[in-house]
Amino acid sequence: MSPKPKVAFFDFACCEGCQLQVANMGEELLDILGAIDVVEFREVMSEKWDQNYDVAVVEGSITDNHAVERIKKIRERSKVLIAYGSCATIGGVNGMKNNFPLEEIRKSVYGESAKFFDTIPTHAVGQVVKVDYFVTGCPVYPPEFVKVLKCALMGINYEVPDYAVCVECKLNENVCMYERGLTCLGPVTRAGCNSWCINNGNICYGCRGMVSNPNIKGAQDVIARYNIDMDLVQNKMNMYNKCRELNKK
Amino acid sequence: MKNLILSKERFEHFISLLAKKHNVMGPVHKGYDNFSFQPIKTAAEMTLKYVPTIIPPKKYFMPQYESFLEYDKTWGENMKAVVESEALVLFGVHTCDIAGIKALNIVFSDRPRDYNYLSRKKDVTIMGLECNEYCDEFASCAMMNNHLPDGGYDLFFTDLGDFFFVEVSTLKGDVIVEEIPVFEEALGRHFKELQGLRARKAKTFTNEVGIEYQHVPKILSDTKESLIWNELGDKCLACGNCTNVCPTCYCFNIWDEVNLDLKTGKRVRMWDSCQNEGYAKVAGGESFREERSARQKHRFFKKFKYMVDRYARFFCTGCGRCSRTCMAQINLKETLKKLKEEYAR
Amino acid sequence: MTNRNVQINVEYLTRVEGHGNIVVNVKEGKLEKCQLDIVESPRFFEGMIRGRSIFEAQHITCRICGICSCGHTLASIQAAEDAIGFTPSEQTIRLRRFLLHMENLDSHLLHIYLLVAPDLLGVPSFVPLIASHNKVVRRALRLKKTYNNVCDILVGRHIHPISSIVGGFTKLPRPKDMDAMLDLLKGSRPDIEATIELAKTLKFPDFTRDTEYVGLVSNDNIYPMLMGDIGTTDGVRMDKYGYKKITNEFVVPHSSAKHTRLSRESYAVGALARLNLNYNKLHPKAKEVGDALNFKPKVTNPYLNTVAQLIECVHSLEESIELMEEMKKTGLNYDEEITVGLNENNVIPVKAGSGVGAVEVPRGILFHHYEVDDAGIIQSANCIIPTNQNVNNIEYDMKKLVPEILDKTDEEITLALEMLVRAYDPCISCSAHFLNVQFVNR
Amino acid sequence: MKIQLKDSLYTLVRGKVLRTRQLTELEKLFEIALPEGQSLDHEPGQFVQVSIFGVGEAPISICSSPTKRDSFELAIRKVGRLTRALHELEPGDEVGIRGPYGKGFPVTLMEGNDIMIVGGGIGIVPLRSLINYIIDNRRDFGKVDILLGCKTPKDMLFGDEVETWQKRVDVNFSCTVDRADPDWKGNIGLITSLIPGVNLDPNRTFAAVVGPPVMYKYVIQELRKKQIPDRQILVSLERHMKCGLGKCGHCQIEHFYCCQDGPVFSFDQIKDLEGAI
Repeated sequence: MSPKPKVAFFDFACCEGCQLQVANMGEELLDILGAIDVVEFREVMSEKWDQNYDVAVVEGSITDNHAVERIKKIRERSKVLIAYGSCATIGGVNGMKNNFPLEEIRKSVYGESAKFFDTIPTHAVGQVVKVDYFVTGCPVYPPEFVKVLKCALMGINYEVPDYAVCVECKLNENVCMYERGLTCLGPVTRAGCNSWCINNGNICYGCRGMVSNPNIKGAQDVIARYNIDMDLVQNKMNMYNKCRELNKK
Repeated sequence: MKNLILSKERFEHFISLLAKKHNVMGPVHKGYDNFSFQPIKTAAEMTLKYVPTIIPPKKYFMPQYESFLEYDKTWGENMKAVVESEALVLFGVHTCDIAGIKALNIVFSDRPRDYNYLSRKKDVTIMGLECNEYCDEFASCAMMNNHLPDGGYDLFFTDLGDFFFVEVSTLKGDVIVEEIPVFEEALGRHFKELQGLRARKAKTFTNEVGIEYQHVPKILSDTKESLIWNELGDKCLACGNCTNVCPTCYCFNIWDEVNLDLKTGKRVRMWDSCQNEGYAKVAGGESFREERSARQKHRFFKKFKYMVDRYARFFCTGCGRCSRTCMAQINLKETLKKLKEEYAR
Repeated sequence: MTNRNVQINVEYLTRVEGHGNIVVNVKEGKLEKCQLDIVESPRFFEGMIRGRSIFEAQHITCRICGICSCGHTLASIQAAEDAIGFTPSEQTIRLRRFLLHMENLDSHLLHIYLLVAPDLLGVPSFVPLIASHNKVVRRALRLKKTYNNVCDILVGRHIHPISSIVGGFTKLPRPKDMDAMLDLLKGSRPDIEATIELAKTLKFPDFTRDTEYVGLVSNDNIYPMLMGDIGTTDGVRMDKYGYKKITNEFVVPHSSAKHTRLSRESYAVGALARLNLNYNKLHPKAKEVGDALNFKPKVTNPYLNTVAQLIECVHSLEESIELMEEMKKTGLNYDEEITVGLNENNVIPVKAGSGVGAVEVPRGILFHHYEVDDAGIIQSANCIIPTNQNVNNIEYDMKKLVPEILDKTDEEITLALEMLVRAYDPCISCSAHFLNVQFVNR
Repeated sequence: MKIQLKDSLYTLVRGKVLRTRQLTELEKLFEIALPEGQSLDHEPGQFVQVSIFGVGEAPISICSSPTKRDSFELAIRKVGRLTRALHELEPGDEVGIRGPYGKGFPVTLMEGNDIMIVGGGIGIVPLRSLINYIIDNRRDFGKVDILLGCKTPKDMLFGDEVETWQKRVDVNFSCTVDRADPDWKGNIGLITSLIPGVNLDPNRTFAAVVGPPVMYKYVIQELRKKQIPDRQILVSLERHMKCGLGKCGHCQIEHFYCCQDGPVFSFDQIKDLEGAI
């Protein structure tokens, strides 16, 4: 029998909620642990590993120079790198920082002590090193995480669905937010979460990133019909998706 | 075939008894004029005057997600072709949705036959319910001639005030009316009231688009190059709502899901949509319908031409769901009207 | 022994939430340096939330922390509603109290089983326990899953709850949902009892240091979690708007978390502080368990925070069952379900104002403070996290502890310190975000 | 309730990889045998659905002649998730097979007639099955012309086999490349340039055309110039068939399902269809 793959979990700037999503899987977690050897997982383990990793699972955004160095080292030591959670895959809420000049936001939080705190514009992990698998979502949707982990272990690729949240939302027979007179980011956001937020009465905030080929003009028409200020929509879109602007450069 | 009546006073009793013996699904109000077929136990949970449900009853015939093959690396004895099926009674299915089920029956009974669909179909009892009034401005059931019962159900209910007129259409239906003895024989005056309703309906259910549906295939072929398709493409968000809610859309995708042991797994299929980005992509990455306009056009042609050429049956039931659900306001009736105008020119 | 040198440098403390280092330097028996460095990258939540709608505050600030996301949610909502002058309904308050209990159960159990138990059983993590104590591990995962499932039903998910927002809930549980939640809660009783039995067998280090304990206090008979004034074991009491006088935040260079102090050099918050302040208001069953575990407030051994958490678990479980049973009996008013969207401000009227939320979350008292303009746009925000309030206290604990255990090996000292920090159940990624710096030199 | 079905359209047969051969950097040839010497019994131009456990399934054209009965061959280009995994397989490994599916080349109809084969790039894969079938039954067919084209000489699949066709006296063979290398002695230019030079009797000629989507339009134009009737121009179309059973909708071209009604169509069947070519 071949040895179990060595898997390590790492976190950068994030809330660590995605790691907890994994810990929250209950006894199913033991099935996962039967398939892999977790060699590092700082939040719940004290064990350390000094060799290479078969799979590195990375949560969080890259927000300072120290993190850039650290993620590069992790990448060098890992055969496969999975970015999980919106912070890692698209920058997530940490990207909102990029709405402000760096100096200004540093001073606003730490005042005179700002000099102690190094910071760079928020980057998604994939904007710093090569990422093999993406599990988006804030937090990650556990069934998708398991699916991606299995793909990684089998060495086959996983593609994040490139159709709108609406597809899944409709299958769940939710009353459309637009029908309720509300605007929702579902039509331009990638599915894969089983329309989690809308199932629970809230709108989609776009945490899974945008579909690859959104009909921008069509979406603007729809939004205009509901008398919604474009700035408001842009602002909402930037809650999770601000970092995509770094791709354009 | 026989005809019965069910007095309104006994209706609640009928549903309760039915629900004791069977898994009953009926139309349930979800708020904001939205309805959905859901499991019910009592008549009170249902809303019988409803506009078409968000998802049509096709969900009981071809589940959104279904595993159909369980297998492992050995490809040998451990391979099992499976179907998951539950005996169900669907109560309150409108004639448009019955037409949708009939369309799906044709696709899945066409050789090679799809046993997963067919074994599930065998398990479903359909109790239709007539629309006495017109539902809303999106429907075009009169144009498609689907506003009157025309088979495809086991029992058919028509609300005639203080009683339901009940048409028993199949043996399966007959077994149910025998096992739940709440029905009475239909008499002459009952038939008369039914005829009265149908006469009234003839006045309100009139062709909504002003095109004989038999002419639509020709209109479409002649407006293939029309700019109207580009207009639809500009509006369309490619969210796939129109196909997911369509009672005759049946496209699906297939993939494998491995269990955590990485040794056993299953093959599953799930609804897919010709509107989704990747639907018509081949391995090399080329997509045969890259433009959203081409995808919308494909949808219209599929409903009104391709399937007519193949099965001599229209795959639009006139339920109006696609227009009702479209946030970009792509409207089937309006589009047909525009195409007709262009065709006439 | 007294002349020995000790150099401890724990980089990336494990089994805590977030990144922290311990640095201890003893030279010839004299403690020269004893620090808990918080090295989490700052995320600037209070800075980046400026200019956003008050209705987005909860959605964003609950993402400060994955573990106490429901706690942030509730503190944020309280501050936001306070700022715009919205009074939640009785039903909403009950459901929020219920949610806070779920947060408490989930978080405490994670801490007790996955973070602390390995120390007490002498292993580096729960992974070896899968083989040696399989039943215990399964019970831990099962318990966590149970309370997560309750959260799934109530608010969509435990991490970053979906339906709990300013104004109330976007989706209210139906009768069958309430039954399902009750079944889950009642079904977890045997596992909680087994946890108590396990706790009786565990031995905690013997160490005490008297400090000031801070938490919510109230005049009614409810064990204060969601609402109340701020009170301390040194006798301070004030309303929640005075929170800045309590916390006295100051920045120290070795830490991206701000430190706090009140009547003495430091103070502590958390389960231990709450029990020291409000032990008599616990559910009778929780008090029974407290007695059985020989817990007699005022308790000044920080390691016993873990025991305090377990007692609170019993309280949260029993009180949440009672709350849900009452709600099931009276039924819920589904008209209170609210809808949100981008055009949110039409639903609930807004006005300019300033609001504070003070909520007891698993690790202690959490403050959120917002100022909004008349369009409901956030002008400034401030969040003071329990772990921040504890960091200073932890350092003073370490300063007292190290000289007491200098006769032990470096490894033993390191472990004792790590265990001490873990006992506080620090939530470091939380504590690394602050705003509104008031540089305090005393 | 879960019921086990006795017959399902989706059941797989075990196929054993006997041999593999790297054809080019991207293409690899697999020789596969079914259990107990069972024959696949296909028509030239048909395809099979090939599965790898956990990775999925994809339609692949059969490139060996049905006259070869104890095993069949697939030439697979590494482009997608499944084909990448297939390339990792070694002799002795097993794959799942279902099929053969679809309508292949109507060989009985073509018998007694002249045959013109036009293959571009990877189009040679399904055509190889037809060519070898014709060669193995050479007396049943009239004059045979084979025209092949590809980007550069090294992209030519089945080079050694092509050489044997070239050497046959009962086959007229010509070949062209877009870009030559110094050793290349043949034609340079598009495949369409080869057609005018072929001497043929249009009424008794069947043309079989397979190549990349862009090729069809221009080749067919040339064939029609030669007066070959549309119903005698045969093409094979590529679509992503998911089920292979005319159900899933992915390969639909107007009222046809490419997987059941094709992949081989006569040009008169599809010339007016939206997006067919």
